[in-house]
Amino acid sequence: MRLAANSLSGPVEDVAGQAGHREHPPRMGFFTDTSVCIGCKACEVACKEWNEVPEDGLNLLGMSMDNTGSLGASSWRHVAFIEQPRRLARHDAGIAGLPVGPSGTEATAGIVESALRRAPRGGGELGTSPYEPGHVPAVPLADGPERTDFRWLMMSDVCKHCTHAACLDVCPTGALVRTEFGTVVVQQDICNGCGYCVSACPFGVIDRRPGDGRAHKCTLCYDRLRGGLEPACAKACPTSSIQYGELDALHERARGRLEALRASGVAEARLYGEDATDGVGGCGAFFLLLDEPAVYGLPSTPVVASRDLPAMWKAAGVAALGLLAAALSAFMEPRER
Amino acid sequence: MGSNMAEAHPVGFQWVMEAKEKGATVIHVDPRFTRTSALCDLHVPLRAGSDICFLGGVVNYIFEHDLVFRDYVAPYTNASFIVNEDFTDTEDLDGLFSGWDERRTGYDRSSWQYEHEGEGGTLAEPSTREHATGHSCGASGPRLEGGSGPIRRDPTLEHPRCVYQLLKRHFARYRPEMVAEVCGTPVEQFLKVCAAWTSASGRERTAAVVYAVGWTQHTSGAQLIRTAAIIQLLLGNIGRPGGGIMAMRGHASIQGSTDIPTLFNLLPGYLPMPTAETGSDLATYLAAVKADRQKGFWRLADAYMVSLLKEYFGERASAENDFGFDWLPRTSGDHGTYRSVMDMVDGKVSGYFLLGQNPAVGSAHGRLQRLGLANLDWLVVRDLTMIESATFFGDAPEIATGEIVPSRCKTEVFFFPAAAHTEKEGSFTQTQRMLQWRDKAVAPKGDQRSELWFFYHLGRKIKALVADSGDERDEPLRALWWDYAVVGDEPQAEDVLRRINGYDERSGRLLDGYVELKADGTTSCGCWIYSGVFAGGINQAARRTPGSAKDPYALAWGWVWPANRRILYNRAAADPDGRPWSQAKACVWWDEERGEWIGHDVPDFEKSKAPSYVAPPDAVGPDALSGDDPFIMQADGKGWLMAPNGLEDGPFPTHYEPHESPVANALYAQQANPTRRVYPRPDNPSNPAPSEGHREVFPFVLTTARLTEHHTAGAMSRTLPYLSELQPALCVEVSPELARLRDLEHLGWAHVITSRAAIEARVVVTDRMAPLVVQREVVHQVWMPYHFGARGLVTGDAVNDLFGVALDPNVFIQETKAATCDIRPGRRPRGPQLSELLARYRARAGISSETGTARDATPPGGGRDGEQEA
Amino acid sequence: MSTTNGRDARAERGPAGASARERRGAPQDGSAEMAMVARARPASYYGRAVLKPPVWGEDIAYYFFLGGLSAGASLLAVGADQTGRSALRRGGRLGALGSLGLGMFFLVKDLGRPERFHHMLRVAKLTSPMSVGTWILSAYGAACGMAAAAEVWPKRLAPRPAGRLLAATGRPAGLAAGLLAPVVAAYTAVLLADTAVPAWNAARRELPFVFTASAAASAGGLGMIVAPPSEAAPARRLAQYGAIVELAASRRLEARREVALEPYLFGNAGRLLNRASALTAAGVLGSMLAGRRSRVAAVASGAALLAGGMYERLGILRAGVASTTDPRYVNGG
Amino acid sequence: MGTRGWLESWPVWRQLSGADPLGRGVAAESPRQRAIRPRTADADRVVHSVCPYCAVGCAQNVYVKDGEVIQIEGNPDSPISRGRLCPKGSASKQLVTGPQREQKVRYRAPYSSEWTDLDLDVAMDMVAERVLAARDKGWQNHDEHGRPLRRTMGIASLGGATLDNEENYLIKKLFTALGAIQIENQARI
Repeated sequence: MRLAANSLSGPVEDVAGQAGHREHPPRMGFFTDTSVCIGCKACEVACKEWNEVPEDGLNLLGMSMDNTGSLGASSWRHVAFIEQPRRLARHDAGIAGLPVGPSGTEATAGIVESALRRAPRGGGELGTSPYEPGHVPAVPLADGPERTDFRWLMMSDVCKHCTHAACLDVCPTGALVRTEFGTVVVQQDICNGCGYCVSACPFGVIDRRPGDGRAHKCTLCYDRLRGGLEPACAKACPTSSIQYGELDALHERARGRLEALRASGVAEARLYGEDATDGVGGCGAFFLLLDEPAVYGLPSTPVVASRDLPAMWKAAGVAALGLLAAALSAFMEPRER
Repeated sequence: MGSNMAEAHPVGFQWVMEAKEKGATVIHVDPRFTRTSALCDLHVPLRAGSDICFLGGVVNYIFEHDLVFRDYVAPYTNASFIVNEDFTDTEDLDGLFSGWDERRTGYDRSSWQYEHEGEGGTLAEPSTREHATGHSCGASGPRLEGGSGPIRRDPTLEHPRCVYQLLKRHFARYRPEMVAEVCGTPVEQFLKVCAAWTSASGRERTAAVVYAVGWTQHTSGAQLIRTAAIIQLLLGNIGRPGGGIMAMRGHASIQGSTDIPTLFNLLPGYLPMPTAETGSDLATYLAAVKADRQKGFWRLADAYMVSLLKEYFGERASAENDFGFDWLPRTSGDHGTYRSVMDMVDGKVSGYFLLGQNPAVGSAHGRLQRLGLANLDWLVVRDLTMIESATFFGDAPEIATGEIVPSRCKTEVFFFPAAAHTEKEGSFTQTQRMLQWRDKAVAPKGDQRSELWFFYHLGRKIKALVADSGDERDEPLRALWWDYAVVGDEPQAEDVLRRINGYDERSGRLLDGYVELKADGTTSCGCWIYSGVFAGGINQAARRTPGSAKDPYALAWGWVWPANRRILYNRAAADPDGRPWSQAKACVWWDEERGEWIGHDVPDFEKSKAPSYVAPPDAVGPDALSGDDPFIMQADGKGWLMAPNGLEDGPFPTHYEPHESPVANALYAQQANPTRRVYPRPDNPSNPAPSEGHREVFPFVLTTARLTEHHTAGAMSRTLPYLSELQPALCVEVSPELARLRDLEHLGWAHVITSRAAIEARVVVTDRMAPLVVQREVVHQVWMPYHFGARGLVTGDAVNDLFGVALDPNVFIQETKAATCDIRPGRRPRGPQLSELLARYRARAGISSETGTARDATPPGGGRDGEQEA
Repeated sequence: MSTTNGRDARAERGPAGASARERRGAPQDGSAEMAMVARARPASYYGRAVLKPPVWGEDIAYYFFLGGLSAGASLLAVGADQTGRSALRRGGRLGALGSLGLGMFFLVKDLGRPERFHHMLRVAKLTSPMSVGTWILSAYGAACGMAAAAEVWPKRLAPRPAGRLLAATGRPAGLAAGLLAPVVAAYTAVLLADTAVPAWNAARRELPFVFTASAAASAGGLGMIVAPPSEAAPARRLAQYGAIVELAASRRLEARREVALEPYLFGNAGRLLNRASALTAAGVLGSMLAGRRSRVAAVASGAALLAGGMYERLGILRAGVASTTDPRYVNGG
Repeated sequence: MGTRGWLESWPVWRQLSGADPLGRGVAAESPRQRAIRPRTADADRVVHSVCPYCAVGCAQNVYVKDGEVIQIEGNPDSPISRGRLCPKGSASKQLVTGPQREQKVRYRAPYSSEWTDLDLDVAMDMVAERVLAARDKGWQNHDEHGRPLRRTMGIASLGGATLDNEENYLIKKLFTALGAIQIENQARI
């Protein structure tokens, strides 16, 4: 058997082909344009209705209008809400001239953060299990300069369907597979809940569902795609913030959109996950962001750990030989009395 | 303005986003920065309830900068009409118009009328308060004797008594500085709105206004919308594509339930209910609906009414018996839902039906609602799920305070499970007047039934019970035509819709439209504006042909009343000569060769009436409409910058403070709308007006709105896990500044207090709320969503408990978008301690039942606006 | 994704470690949060974790420990077999199978769907250390089992065909187990390193050495317990080698001063690892000073080494989890 | 299944023999995965409907199988909604199929704290009788000036904004014939 080039990292021309699919459809994906997201969360609900994903907790999180918190085993779409005392290009928030004091965003975010510190798995179960922040110590509103501007960023996050998907690489049962559309899905009849994919994902997307025991994440509505339908979230999205289609076409559209936004003064606009040379070989679901990725809870420079797998095995080999040598030498000493 | 469209109507908002993409400037004027604001070009804050001042400021700006679209305004509006010399403006009477009657706390509108050519000047207009009041005009143009002319006009718009000059003078003091002082909107921000709005005017450009209940739920709600209409008329933005005023209505068929009303003051098609005064016979009634000498299609109201009576009473309606007119009940004044609830509390109402409605949560003054429910003989609740209005005997907050004791509450409650929208066929009328037919997907389960089933069979049973009673009062029930087609035991909605569309009684043919209706009893029609929905014998509402480049209005998708016209008054989309104002904004136009109006939309004008047509002076009704009278339902064919009739509170909109306001009216001595309806009763206290002192007790402005993730009173969202998890708790949004002032903690508890109630919520501190400077003082605003109640997956106090009952005088809608309140950290007290807390607040504020109900800012003891019940 | 300029970041922040200690170690009285908020926070989404903390519980740490122990024990058994140390051989073979069996129990128990354990054998995935490990373990387990069976086969049944077969295959099986053992001990390190978990991934060069060394130390400890001091010299030496390498590797992790490696030093994981180091050092010292004279001391030293090995794995597991709950370790700051 | 078939069903064999040596795609697929298709493909029929929440009037396609709603989503043909739905519209399958819906008539007797069941037809008869009684109790033939009123103040109704036009029509018609005038809906609120 021969392995194709860039099996573990780097750009891949034909992801489905690399997974053995022949005569497959073009690679399909999502382009999520956060600049037109209205934060309605239709994507979250449409996803749950179609995929019969269970409710994951009726808790007020205090993260602006976000009460989902993060992607998880029971939240395959997650709309992030970020309030910032900053300006968004030519957008005018109408703060100027009002009798305002310092912004409250730092203090409120601090309260949420300190509550998360107490949460199970450090808040990592948001999107998977209920979590009630309860009462947390108040953070006094800081003194500081008057706020002069405001913007409210919203972004519907989703599984990235990486070109080099760490979850897929590490899955020991073959439950995770690359489909003919180039997407990555969990075969629920196979997954035995080993949890390896959870630790492997550099985006914190996939998780194990308590009570069910298996790993769950966005399937990019594989079943719908098989029937020629578009994913439920993209179909519902009122403002076409979530766009579904052939990845190449989406890339082109995204670049056009980026140029238009930059031309209109949104200098911070950037694409995230579209670069085939990044640490995961580019994503099947990519985004147009209006701030740095970390602000949205995304990793700045995601890397598929398997990229370094050969080196790791090499180190392990050396260590193993070392162990063998140590054992040998332990017995090579002259026999004691 | 007055709409949080991205949150309340996300799918509709796609068109706004698309317009923005194409270069439109999108502005959101709202007390709070919302998800709508985040996507607009400009968010402009203002104090809740100060909108008329804001919009009046825009009117002023238009005049100051000479931005009136004269080519449109002069021919299409009543700008050039000369008004009676007895008319006196609020500028001269410090907030009142001429005709004020202190005793009736209402206006005599005779001085607001147009002057006519020739003898007599104005025509006398009967105007007692209960006659031809705003609430009985519905969406039609009100009656106007002499609308067909000849009205004195000054086409140069220079005459000091022409509407144009009166309007200009009326708003002359609504300068940007005044707007800043009243609304708290900084001058610079306000001017940005003016500049952007007025630039979208003229032949090439238009602007559209979107509003929702942020405008209607005020004691000056109708006038608020009129102010926007005035701006849009002045800018030439009515009747044109990309123009207009768009009401974003909140319920699947709330438009339909107004067209085919379940409203006390209306019959189908905006025909008024007969009143004690107009109800002596059909002729008297019709004379009150339409004037003899007026223009437009309302002149034919006799045909609409007789056809309705023919549908109601079938064979039993004949010319001999006035078509059964005498069988109709008569109203006398206010029978609105709030009046009825007070009557329930007072033991005057025996039985109450709640049909998909949850007033214990969704109506203002929840406590009053629940006390009303607890004092009935019986209550019928029909809903998908158990709601607070059915279970009040077990979970009302008044049980904790001891005000409702289950073992002493006599109300017998029947809960009937309802069929869902997938389980019955029928039509909804959406917010653009479009009827869309739904097919039945599955059968309902168990006892679940449609309202159609329920009322059809209830009617059948009642008719059977009275069939032989011999009692004269049962005659209308016996006469009632009730032979709708039934399959199994299921009445057929499509048959009902056919009867609504109407038949030619002689031939049995379904009518093609309302122009075929006759006043001689040869046609029947359940709702004249819906006539045509079965044109050609086809259910037009069930059409599903998508739009296309050739058919941008998708004219074969659904059916829009009237006559499938998508843009009302679209004659105004063409210039007086009948040419499109611009090619880009072409909608309908006059085709000289064919001699008819054509275009992308169905012309809202008589098809073959040329633009140059001048109606003969003695013509009436549609015949009196000239070629440049686009507003074919109006009694004078014109867009009304001034409303000489039809409104309770004045011919021009005027800024009055909300019923509860932290500040005095900076424009007039008159504090609040003098004609607003107030109900001074011990169980309906109001927070004091500034002139009454104690403003420190309720220093903040309270306003409410929807969240995307919930639906109104919550029965259709709080019960669903997928929606509940997205907004799981009642919260109160406050600015960092108010949080600091009141020691409120993010995610902590706070309680909000008015003279009616104290409710608790989790605090959300956010920059999206910001204080304003109003009249040199800082005013804080508090926002809450109103979806929560005692039941469901997620629960919370009912926000509407905070509000009292004070109503718009025209439409009797309550003011729940602006009130005053206090907010304190921590949870509210429970049980009797809660009652004590409220009593302490009322004592501190010196509140009696009369507080806040004074007509004007003069000390109490003068005129009262309290509804005087006999 | 691990921080490449961790040194700078840490230097700039000064007591960055202290703040980490506050967050996880100090009593939660709110003062830490206050201090934290006063500082300008690095960009994050409400301080929420970027990554999902591993779902693996302590069971997996037990498995890592027991797997390593089994591997080391197999090696000891081979040596003992070759050098005629029957007690050490017997203890090694039985210990190897026993610890492997117990380890497998914990491994299966930790699965979300334990009844689907066998799905691991559907595929053989080179990209998955767990899959590779599964196949190695299968072979290793078989060899271990045969070696142990030869050990426990009753003497009176030796003449039976099965007995003869076992007698013949016992040694080769043991040898095979011994040859596979180093991979068994090392693969779990790759398993951890091949994740997005900052602390594990950043330690990808060191972890295999920590794991194999710890396996050696633990197995040495086991040897000292199961074999009389007279036979246990190789076990003591193996333990000493292991302990030295393990401690050295741990120091090296510390010395690298990467932000992503902080969790090894502070908080709960830091405490566990300190305890592991102390126990390992004590065990080795005990074995050197008294291991050859006193059986009691040997058993005590062996137990200390075993405990040290277990705490080592627990600490590493916890450090990994801790590194996922703070966005700082992913996005820097 | 022969040996070859049996081997083919083992992903490891497919890894070794096929185009997916790393077992990340076709080799690892289960039979269920290969047969997957959207559940709407199995629908008996697709019914045209309209979202019951706000007044935008988004068109819905309701997928029905064996008499049950299995999916509701937007109808792309709609010139209003273009197939899109907001979170509420997207939740409408849960709205119509969820366990929160009541299926039985419930009755609370005066002074009781409990609900009891009631037969639908019995309940309808009871309501019909009560309507007539309340009507008589609140009947007003004339006002104080002797003008005819022909009405009852004993019955009130609230609701209609989420009901069909045809339903509202019957409601108004029946109540008007009964002389009941306090007939209101959400449009007033």
